[in-house]
Amino acid sequence: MTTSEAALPSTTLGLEPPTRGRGWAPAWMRRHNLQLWIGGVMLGLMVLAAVAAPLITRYNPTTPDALHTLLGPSGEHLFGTDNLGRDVFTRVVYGTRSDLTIAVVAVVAPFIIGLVFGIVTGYFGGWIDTIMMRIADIVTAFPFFILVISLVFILGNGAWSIFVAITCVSWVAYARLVRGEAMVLRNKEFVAACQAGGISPVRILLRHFAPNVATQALVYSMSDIVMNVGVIVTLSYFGLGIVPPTPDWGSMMADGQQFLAGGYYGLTLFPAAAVIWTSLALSFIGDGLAHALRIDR
Amino acid sequence: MTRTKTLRGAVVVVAATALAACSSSSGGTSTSGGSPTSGGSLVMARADEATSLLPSVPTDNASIWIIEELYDTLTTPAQDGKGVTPSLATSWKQSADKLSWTFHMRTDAKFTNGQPVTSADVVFSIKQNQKADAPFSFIDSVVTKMDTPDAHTVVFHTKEPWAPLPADMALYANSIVPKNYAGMSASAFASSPIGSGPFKFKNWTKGSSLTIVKNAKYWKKGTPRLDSVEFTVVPDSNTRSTQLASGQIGINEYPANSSIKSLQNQPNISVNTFPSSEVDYLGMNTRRKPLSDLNVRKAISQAIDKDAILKAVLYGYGKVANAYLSPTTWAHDSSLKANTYDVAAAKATLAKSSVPHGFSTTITIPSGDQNSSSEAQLVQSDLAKIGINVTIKTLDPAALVTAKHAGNFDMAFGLYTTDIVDPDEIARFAGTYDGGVQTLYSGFKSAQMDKLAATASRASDQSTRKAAYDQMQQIMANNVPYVTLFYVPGVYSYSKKVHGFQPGATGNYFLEKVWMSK
Amino acid sequence: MTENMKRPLLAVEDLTLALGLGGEEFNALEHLSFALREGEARGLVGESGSGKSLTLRAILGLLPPNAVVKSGTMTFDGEEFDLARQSNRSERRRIERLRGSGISMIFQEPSVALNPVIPVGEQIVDAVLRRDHMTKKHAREYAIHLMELVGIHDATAKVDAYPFELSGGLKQRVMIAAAVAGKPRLILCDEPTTALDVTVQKQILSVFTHLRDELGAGLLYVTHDLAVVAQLCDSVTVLYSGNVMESSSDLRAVFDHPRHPYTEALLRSTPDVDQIGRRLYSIPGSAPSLDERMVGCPFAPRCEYRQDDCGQQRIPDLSKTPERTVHCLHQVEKRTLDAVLEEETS
Amino acid sequence: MLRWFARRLLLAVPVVLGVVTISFILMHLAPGDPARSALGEKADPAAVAALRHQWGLDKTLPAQYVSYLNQLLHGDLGTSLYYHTSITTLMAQRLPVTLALIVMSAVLASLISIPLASRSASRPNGATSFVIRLFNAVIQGSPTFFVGSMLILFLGVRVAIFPAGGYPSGFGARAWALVLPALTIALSIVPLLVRGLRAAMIESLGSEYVAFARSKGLPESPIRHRYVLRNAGISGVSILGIQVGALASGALVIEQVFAIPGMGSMLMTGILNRDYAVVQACTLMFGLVVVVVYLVTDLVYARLDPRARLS
Repeated sequence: MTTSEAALPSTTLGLEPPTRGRGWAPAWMRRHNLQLWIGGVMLGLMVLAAVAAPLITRYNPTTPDALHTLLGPSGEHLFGTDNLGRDVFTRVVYGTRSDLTIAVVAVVAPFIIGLVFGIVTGYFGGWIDTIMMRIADIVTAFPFFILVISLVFILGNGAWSIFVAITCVSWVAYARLVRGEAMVLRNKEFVAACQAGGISPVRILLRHFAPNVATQALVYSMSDIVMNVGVIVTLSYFGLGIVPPTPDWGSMMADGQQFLAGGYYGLTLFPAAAVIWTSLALSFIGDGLAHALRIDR
Repeated sequence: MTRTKTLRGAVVVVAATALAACSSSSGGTSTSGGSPTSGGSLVMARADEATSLLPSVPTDNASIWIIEELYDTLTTPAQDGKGVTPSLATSWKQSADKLSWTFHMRTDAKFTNGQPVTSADVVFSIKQNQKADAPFSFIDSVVTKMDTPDAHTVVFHTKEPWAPLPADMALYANSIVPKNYAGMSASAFASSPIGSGPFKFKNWTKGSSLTIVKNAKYWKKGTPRLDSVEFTVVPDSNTRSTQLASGQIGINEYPANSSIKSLQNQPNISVNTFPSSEVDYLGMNTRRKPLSDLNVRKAISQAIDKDAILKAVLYGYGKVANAYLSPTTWAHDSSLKANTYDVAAAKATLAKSSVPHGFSTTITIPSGDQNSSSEAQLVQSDLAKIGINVTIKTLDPAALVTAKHAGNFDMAFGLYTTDIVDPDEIARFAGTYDGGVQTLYSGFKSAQMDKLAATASRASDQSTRKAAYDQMQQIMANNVPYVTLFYVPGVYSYSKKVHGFQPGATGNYFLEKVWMSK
Repeated sequence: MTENMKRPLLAVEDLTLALGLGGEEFNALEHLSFALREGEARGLVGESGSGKSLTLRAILGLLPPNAVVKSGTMTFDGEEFDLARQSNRSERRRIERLRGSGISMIFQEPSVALNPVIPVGEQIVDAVLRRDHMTKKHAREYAIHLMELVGIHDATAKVDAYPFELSGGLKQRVMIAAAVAGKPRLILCDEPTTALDVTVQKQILSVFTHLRDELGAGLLYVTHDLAVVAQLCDSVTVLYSGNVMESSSDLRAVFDHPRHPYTEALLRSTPDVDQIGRRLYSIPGSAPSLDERMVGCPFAPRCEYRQDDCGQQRIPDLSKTPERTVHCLHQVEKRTLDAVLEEETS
Repeated sequence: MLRWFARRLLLAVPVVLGVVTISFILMHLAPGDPARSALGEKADPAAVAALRHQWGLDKTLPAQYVSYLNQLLHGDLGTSLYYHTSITTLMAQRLPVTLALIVMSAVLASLISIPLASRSASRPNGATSFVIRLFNAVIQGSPTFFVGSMLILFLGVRVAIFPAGGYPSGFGARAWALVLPALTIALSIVPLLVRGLRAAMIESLGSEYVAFARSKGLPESPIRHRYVLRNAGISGVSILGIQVGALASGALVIEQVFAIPGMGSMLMTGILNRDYAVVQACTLMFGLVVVVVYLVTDLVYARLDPRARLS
């Protein structure tokens, strides 16, 4: 059910191919793979802050303080306080724990399922491929978020439901990606050599296919984490995600929205900045990885 | 009757549980805009959509408040909610034996199809609401028989002496529809309703907007002044506020409390709170241990800092509740001393209970309701101080109602309002096991409450009734089946071009009095 | 056509061009010079990687973004162009104005050089149509005419076809038709037959011969195939690793008496139907890649006649005759090629 | 071409069937009893049983599936508990709104992406390119609802050019009211579209056919339009087609934020009110919309790229 890929001719000039559009970093960044470093540092800072949260802030992310509600940013409260008097900086930092953890964990299962599914269909082809790809087509026919939200409706709120719902939907992207790679690999000579040498398909798949195709999937998983963060945050925004008082960027933004009219922009903007920061970091890393693994062209 | 306002808005549940009344300027919009003029189209943005315009069907405010504009009732609630005023009925009288009421009707009222409003229509209408599947049938269950001595007189015979009947007749569910739905089926009538009210139905695009237009032949001469009113559905409170600011709409129902301050600073917008019968509470399931223990419930009610919640969540728009009956009814006991906030006392009370060192429990809140979420988090932190460990659970609003009905919860917020000016029905609904939903889902049962409620409704003299109601309020305060939190006003923000908008305590918009300046 | 005094139509002088690869620059062409008279067909011969295609692209200003012209001028029909100033907009415009009507080009791969989503007829005339304000109908007739000119028989049927619907040979004919549509005075050909089957190659070559006679346009014909040069060209320039090795306005002279060892080696490695049984020579080693280039004669490492002084400095033209250029310190003067070949055959 | 399309249509049949099946299974996985939630917890068990019978919930699952299919074939999507009305009627009002929103988003996304991509492709390492890429990365990281409320705040309130949500009556007013929500949804796919178009344009600009066109003396502007834009546009169309799911997801979120009465807000209301039939119908329709858009995309693709008709 997918539309055909544009079969654009590639240049035959025996020169360096023009940089393709995948990476977003300019040449000077790419030269030393700076974007991998920058992304790594950006994400590292977040992870570090999340892990060391109790050390870098003395506030509790969930304890209300009726005397200090809706304060603006100050030395005391870096990002100000919310309507219940909680320190927004603290909540943003603790929010990293819940949002990023689920986003990352929710990548693992689809990654593995997609890898197995994709390798098997790509390697064996034939009717297995036809049937399994039809299943993938059906899942992709549903808009991503609509299927996720319907699944959450069925499963109920909370981290576990989000995790299951995302897994049910996002394995397809991995499967397609891996299948494509596997089909290319299958036709490579070393596979024929292995087959001729009587090496079992399982061994071929594990030894040669998995590592080769996994790198592609790994790069994709970075943008998948970004997507997951978006999904979690949006679900929480609709009140279908992480249950309060657990700090979470989505519910913080949802709560903060009603204060926009009153001029309290920070309540919405700081968690939003955290989301954007995370996405930027991950897309830097994704580009950097692609560059490092030489699959960005 | 009362109903729990359940589904307030899909996403950003606006003022659902909260909105309180320090009710500074409850005078409504004055006539300061000059003398009333006719004409104009008003747009009112609301969080919720009406579900049905057939008077005997819906229980949600979004439907009810439109029904009240389309149809007339025999009597109308007074603006302050403390009595009823004539409407289709010009006078009414209880018989000497107190077992019947006679209503004399005006003769100049006509339905929008031109047909005059007669006593036969009244009988048909009340009978619709007496059908078993009508949610408010119990209100009319006291009526055993109706007589129509002439076309404009109705006699209601009651099972027992029934003081609240004139107030019951003001209920929207007892709205007068043409006999036999003017020859239509109920569902056909529901999609093109005919009433005798100030406005007549024009069209309804489900999910988007519902428009009513001026009934030029309305019996109250000179009203309504507006040409049309459009009710739009805008779930997001921010969007409603911005639409008002940009002049797209005239009235914003329930602006977010947090935005009221900034709204008040805008030159073209008025914000007003109107006394409402709404009472917010924290429900407890007394069938479950350890909430079955009175000392536990009492400790909880002492541990909750209602003032802090009022300030943080309702922004002071409201009043901490002492009694379960709201001040909008004459039965309210203002002298009642409820369990006040005192952490030390709460600890002491809990120490006397079956769980002296605390326990773990849950509060279930509707998903997407930020106010409930804030309230729950504050309660959670308050109760933590006396050793009660609360986990917050969320359920989608409909599932939460189901869970409450099934007794499948520990604690949950709720609210109740009344559509009837007489305290009888709300006193039963929120205070007795059989008067509604098992004493607001708590499962609390008290024979004494039932007896007092019966006494109050039979007595025709107000002081006897008041004494009974005072006693009921005391019993509820002693037994704490739920923690009454706040009396909450209705909050509306509207363009300064809108005049005369003053919803009543029972929520009625009284749109026939509204007019717009150019 | 052999009047030496005739002013050259195209002259390229001292063209040096560098390619940027992975942040470093390498010279792909060095001090390249050659000239071409009106109506002359010159073969530009060399192995792949010798910079033949880049030379053609430099002439038309079609270099890839990573190519930088360090120095070089071009004279076309008496007008001089500074190839090193192509970043200058007006300078670039001047070359752009030559395209189509002055100089046009035929590419190596017909399958990628035609836009896959536009009918071929339209591609043949789109440039002319725009320039000459032709009517659509007239343009279409002209396209059919051109297609017939290059030997497409059922041109009326093929004019609306998409490139993917045509065979390689037909596509190449279409490209030729497009290249001659603007009646250019010079056609650059970038190995136009390499991608085709041998039989089709022959047909295309005959199209070229036909066109030369018909249109009188000059040809600058890039190829690695000396046999093609022999068949089509009047003159030849031999390139190796971005440097001119040998050049002559008289093709026969070079073929009979190659003076540069590389030319000689090339000729020895060319199959010749006249000499069946001869063991083909193969040049030892392989052409250096861009980053392996060194001082002196680039061919020195593979040269049979190599001496110590070959690798010390840039080798100037040592031919001593105006119609010939030979960049070699130790020219092959003693023997004729025939003598060498005879020796090998025996 | 016709045969090609027929084959394409045939291939869609199992997917459509799969979509129907999944929407059916999903709702039967959902906990709770629709009949009971329709009548309330206090309802008489006999009444519940009667309603279950009336709705066919007492039949076996395969039997229910068959009658569900039968119902769908007759254009019947069931009855909404919340709206007390036929879902088919509701859908007839809601679907066009969402479709209009999606189409408008796709158009806006193209209008925004094409200049950005061209700009960035013609000088891939320039400063503007860098800014465009940074903008893309930031937009890609911003949740749609956040972008929406920021747009409302600035373009709906501060500079009140657009209505701050709502769906007025009248064609012109409606189209105008859809601009801001459509822009929000469009922005969510702009980064992907710019990226894809930019890659295709760079590829096209460096391609032999562009070099050949230049060698013929074709000026730069027709090359940009007839060659680069057209060829890159083909991959743009397929990106846009694949992204219809993202557009629909965006519509779900944005209809809430802007109070647009489309299928997305219907689904959300259905979810919050446990209106099973509505959730089922909306899920189904969203799936079908995607399948149809894929078909249309293939059709457009085949029109633009003659090669596609071969396969």
